[in-house]
Amino acid sequence: MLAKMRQKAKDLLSSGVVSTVIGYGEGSGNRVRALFIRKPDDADKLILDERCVQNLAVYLTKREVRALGRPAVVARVPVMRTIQQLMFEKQVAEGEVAVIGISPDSQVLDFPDLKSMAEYVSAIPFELSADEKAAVEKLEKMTAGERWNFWLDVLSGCSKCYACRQSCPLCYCERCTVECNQPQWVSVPSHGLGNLEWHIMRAMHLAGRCVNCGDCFRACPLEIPLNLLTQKIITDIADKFGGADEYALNAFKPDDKEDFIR
Amino acid sequence: MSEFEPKIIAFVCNWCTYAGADLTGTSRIKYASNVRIVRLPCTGRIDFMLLMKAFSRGADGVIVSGCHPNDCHYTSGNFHARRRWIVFKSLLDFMGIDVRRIHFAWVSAAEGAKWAEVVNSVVNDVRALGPYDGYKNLAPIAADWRIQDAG
Amino acid sequence: MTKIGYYPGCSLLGTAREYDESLRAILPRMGVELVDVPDWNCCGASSAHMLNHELSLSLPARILSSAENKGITDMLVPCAACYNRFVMTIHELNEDSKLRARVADITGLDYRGTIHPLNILEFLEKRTDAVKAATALPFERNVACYYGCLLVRPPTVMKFDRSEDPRTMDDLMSAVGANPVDWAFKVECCGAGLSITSPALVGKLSGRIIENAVKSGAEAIIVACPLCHANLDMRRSAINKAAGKKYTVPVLYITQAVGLAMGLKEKELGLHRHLVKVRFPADRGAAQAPTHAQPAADSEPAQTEEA
Amino acid sequence: MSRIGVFICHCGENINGTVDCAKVAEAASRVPGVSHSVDYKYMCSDPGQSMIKEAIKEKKLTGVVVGACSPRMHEPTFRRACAEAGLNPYLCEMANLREHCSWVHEKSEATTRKAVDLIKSMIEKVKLNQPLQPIKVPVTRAALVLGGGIAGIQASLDIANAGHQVIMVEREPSIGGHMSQLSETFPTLDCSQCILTPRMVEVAQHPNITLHTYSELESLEGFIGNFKAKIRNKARCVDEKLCTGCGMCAQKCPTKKISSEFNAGLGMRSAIYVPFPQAVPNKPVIDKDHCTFFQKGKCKVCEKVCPTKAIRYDQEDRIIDVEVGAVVLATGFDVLGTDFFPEYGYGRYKDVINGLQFERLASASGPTLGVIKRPSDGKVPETVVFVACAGSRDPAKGIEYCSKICCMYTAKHAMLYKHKVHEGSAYVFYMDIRAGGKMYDEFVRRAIEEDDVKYVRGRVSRIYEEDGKLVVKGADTLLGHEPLEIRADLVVLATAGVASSGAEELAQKLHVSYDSHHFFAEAHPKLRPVETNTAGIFLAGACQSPRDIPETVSQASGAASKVAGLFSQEELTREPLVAVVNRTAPPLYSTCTGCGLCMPACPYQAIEMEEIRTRDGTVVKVAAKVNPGLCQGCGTCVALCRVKAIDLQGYTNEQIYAELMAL
Amino acid sequence: MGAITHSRKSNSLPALLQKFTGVAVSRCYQCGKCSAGCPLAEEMDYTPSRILRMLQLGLDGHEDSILRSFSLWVCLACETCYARCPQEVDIPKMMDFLRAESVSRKKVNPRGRDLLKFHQTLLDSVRYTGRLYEVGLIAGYKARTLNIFQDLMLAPRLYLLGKLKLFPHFIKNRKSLSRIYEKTGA
Repeated sequence: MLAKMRQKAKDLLSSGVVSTVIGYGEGSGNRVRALFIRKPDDADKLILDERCVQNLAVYLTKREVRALGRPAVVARVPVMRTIQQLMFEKQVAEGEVAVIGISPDSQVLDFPDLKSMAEYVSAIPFELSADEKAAVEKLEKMTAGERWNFWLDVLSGCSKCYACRQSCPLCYCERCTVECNQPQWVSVPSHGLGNLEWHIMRAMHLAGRCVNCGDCFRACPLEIPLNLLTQKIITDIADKFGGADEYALNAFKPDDKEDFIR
Repeated sequence: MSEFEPKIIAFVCNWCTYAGADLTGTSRIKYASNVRIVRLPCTGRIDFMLLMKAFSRGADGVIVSGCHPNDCHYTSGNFHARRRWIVFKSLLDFMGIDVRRIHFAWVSAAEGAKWAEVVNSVVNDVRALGPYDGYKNLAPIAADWRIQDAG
Repeated sequence: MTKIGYYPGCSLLGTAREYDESLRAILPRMGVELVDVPDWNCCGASSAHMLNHELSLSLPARILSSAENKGITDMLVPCAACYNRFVMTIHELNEDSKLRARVADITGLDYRGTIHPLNILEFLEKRTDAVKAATALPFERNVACYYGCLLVRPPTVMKFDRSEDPRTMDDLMSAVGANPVDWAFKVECCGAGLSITSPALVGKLSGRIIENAVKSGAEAIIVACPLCHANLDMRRSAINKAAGKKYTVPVLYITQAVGLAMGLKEKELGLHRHLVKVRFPADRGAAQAPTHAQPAADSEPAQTEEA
Repeated sequence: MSRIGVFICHCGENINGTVDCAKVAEAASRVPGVSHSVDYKYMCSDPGQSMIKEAIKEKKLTGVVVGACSPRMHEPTFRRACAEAGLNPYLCEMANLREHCSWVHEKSEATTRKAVDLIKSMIEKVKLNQPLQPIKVPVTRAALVLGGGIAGIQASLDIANAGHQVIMVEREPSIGGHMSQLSETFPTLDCSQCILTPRMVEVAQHPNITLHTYSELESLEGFIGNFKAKIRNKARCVDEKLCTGCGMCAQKCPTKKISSEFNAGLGMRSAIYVPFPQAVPNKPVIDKDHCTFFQKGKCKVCEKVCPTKAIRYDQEDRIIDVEVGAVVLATGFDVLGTDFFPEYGYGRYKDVINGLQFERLASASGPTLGVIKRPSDGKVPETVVFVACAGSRDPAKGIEYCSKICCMYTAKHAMLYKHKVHEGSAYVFYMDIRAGGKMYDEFVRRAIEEDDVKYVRGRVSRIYEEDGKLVVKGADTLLGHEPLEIRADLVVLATAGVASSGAEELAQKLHVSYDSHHFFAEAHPKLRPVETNTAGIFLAGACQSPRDIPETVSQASGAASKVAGLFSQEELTREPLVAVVNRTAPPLYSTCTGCGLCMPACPYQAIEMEEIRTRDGTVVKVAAKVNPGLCQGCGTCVALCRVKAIDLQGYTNEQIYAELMAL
Repeated sequence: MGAITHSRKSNSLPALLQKFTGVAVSRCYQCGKCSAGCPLAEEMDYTPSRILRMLQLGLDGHEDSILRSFSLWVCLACETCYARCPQEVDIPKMMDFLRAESVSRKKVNPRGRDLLKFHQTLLDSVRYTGRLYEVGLIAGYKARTLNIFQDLMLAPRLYLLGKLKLFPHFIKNRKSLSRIYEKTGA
């Protein structure tokens, strides 16, 4: 379906519907990189294979990218979910972005508008894969002490390079709270405390928003499984609130479970 | 060194629990002096990071308390807070943070006795757990604070 | 066949034999089989309760523990007095962990709290459909359902039915075709424990109950407690002496009434063991509901003879 | 650099008895930024306040911390003192050394240490306090009165007579409330309807009062001075403009055996009905649950007989929007239901009735035209037993409180009975006689001395029927606690007054507090008895707790004068403790990302989106903005904002953080 | 006339009652509902609310009168009082306590001694056989109280009706019962 995708990109550019197509291209050393296609002829540089998993929606909120004019994005399901979430959060409006959708079985999807894309992607159940579930459960089964040591161990190498944040399409805030020093919400040094506070805050800020694209984990130079945290929250929200809310943390049910409150 | 006395920080809403704690006072019901209350307008105002900062400041236990469901002065602040706590508490537990040190309660303005009971039971529980060294040792700076407190 | 734990209690082996007999007679019709609590002892009755608090908990606790060890979860206790002791014991042990430890030390047995005692009314109510299905000869009589103290009080602990105006037995009797009368002494005290020591007093207390039942048009009084039965049946002469009347209204265990409705023989149900003959006015096929304002003027002569 | 003044109050021995106040003041003086620290016996006294004022002027203080009682007690006092000395009042904070420290802990070093901590923490907070200016909001000069009983009637008339608009909402088809059901009133025995109905008519005719009967409050939004209410006018199925109140419809209605609410179940009414002859408005409603046409699709007799063709079967509920500046809650009370007294056979025996039913029996307009007849067979009872405290003062039944009115109306009932049945016997079982009030005790004595009502001190244990009589088993605790039995013909239970049905839902709708019995809570039990916790909402009558007519009327007038006071100003000042979304220099303009996730969390819909424009009008950013008139300052949005773009004045992130870090 | 010479001594009856059973006599507001509903009030020398009043007031001689009263023995623990008490005073529990005190202080009412003996006989029977043996109970009780002829007429009839067994049933593990009796000091 590669050809169809390239043709679609070409059409979008040549018709002037978009000025940029954000897709995947060959990088150095068998790596895939994000490709910004500006001319129809360059569309043939686009590739699509199992290595193409980066969440390209991350570029949609960047000032520099916006300056290029209206973009189209090559979007697998997690990317489409991201765009849906960005729409909900008023960061992307209908008409601002075109989507070259890629279905789970790698078919190219045509969407007349973002609304139809949102409908399409909403129909696909949002849940963790069996492997992801197993990983969360494995940790849940440990004792609290074991979990503590586990996180102390995996976070010990974190140098707070913030690659996780940069790669995350939903971490679009222009001034991240971690940079706030009045008050200093997150301890600056990358010692145990600073790292823990950062990762707790990151996870909580993504609670109810994260689309589980996995880019944070892929971006981490130390391969810290920090997406376990967001995955845990995804299962919690589904289990405890039924997952029906658009954003679980600004909604409530009067009978939300409160067995832990005395 | 005498018996370990835990440091407990309580985040409470102004309308129910703070007033309830006032009633504890006017009723002259005694409770452990280990607790320090931080007054906020509503449980909805309680940022989850405040809880983390309490621990980093050397707290051994934290109480979060506000109005009973349906009694919120602002109608729904406590409902929002409760959702946040559900997610947050589970996340902390998942990270191995000792959630036995975080206590959530609804204490109304009429429940002066309950407030004393909550404080006493939290102080006893946390005293039994011992100092939260695991957290305090995360950063060298926390130890400095403790020295300052002792002096 | 459903198996269910069974604690008959001392009375059902003695003065209340017919209660045990009639229960065993009706059970097969409901597909229930009894599993006796092994080597059970007396619950201590009101005597332990009156004199020694720890003893009054330890005797039932021993029974509860041995039942639990046998794997019994639901335990049928037909005697209302024993049942009351069990529920009270469980309540106290659950409320107070120190007491629980103390009792465990006394009995040398661990009470886990997995057992659930059932009184006869609860037990039958759950099987109302089976009882209805097995009804062959509707018990078409005006009956006064007498609950006594022990099933319903104290309400905060017993948590059974409405403590002032219970309905369970009335509903069961309706299910087997009887007409339960609306009367005022459903939960009055019959004098229970004074049966042996102060028969005259019992005569007075139980007499009021019989009087109100008869005035309300009852042709039979239905009970669910051996103590109530003992007082209303065995003490009838004392009652009549105190009242200056000759009440002949029979007193039946609920199991006997249900058994009659199932078409069982009087002997199977132990009716011959009663002091007051179980006899009904023969001319009446179906029961007529007496109107409330006219307290059963028609049935009274049949039930009372001037002494 | 901050120049903070610290003032430690001894509160006599209340604080100083447990906390070493001098030591606290001394410890505070060593905190960087503190330039003045003293302790004094009574800070709230005039000399105490003067100390603060002088220190502010002399030491040029930039902030004040008062360590004293709860800020809920004296924060306004000290803030006012600061303002008088020229310091912005919001630069003053209190540390709660009394309720949260000295009163709840033993005298010890640890308690003093805690006091020091509390002071230090407030010092750090106050260093970051900003001067704030009160918010001004306009006032809509119209009042919403909920409830059309005597409380609502009095409040409405008073407000309307002061020249303001009143919108009165009553859920029943007529105004009048429980007072219209009463026969005669204590202690004067004047006829209730005779004194009430003129007031009802006055309400209906008053040019400043808009009456909505058979209506309920749907929702209330907004805040003091600026409420928006939705009122549901339930469909009467009668065109009120055309209807002349001739009564033909009710007369011809074939469904007549419906238990009458007005007669407390002792009389019957038709499916289309006016609750009672003096009803205001005198317009019928169709009770759809019992109307043959609505239930079976056939009948329409009323339509046929109506001379003005006013019947409208297809009428639908209408929702009306009104804007008001104040609300008076006057929703009254109910009497306890039959479920509570199985031992008295209430609900089981027809001749065991409640006090309200007795009122109807004794009322000349009642089902027996004022002749006392027992419901079961219509006989005049020879012996009547009145049982006081039926449900009241009975923690086991969940009601600990005294219903306050029963002692008086029971004496009245017994008296009325004896006046009507001279040869009859009246017994009153009571625990205490509570007859405080002008001419009240005299009234009770009259019942006992002149009308020979037998008062028996004791509670009734049980009532049962035997031989056509009600056997009342009681005891006389004045006579050696002997049990006694009275065979009565009629028993009247003085059932507890309980909160009106739906009171809890209404309170939640209005955001007012209520107690565990669902009675609405006053803002202060002594000093603010007619106000609620929610500014602009006032209380009148038995919705607050059971009370009699004189007390209800005075409270209603009190609430009305509060409303009139509020309406005497064109605008209100409000505390500036509201949320604010930051605005920063370009190119950021605000750290707010405009994600809008805070909006649904706001209970007051106070957050909106604002387009930030450059001077030439180009939109450079869309960011959240808080309407300070609507914001009540809960701060839920603040905790929700990931980027901390919203902050709450008076409880800013920086302040709370500093406070916490000093603990 | 009674005089008040002590108030709230820690060894006063009300204080002991509260300590061991949690029943606070101050809860009682003297409405008399317990006495009104008590089926045995007429037999009592002091009705329940009066006992509570005496405990509340604590005049000299009150405690002694209570402990020597017949009320303690005629009370059947039918729980009617407690079920209806508006202040939830657990009167039956109070009666249990007062009865035990009366026994331990050797102040049992002469008319109560019969009842005490009855209960003791019953408990003895349970102690040695494990179960209640009705013939033994009646015989033992009648022997203890010398009321040999009371109920003499009833027993043969009961026997004929198959209601009385001539021999007691012994449970197997009687040792476990001895242990219970020893440990509870019964």
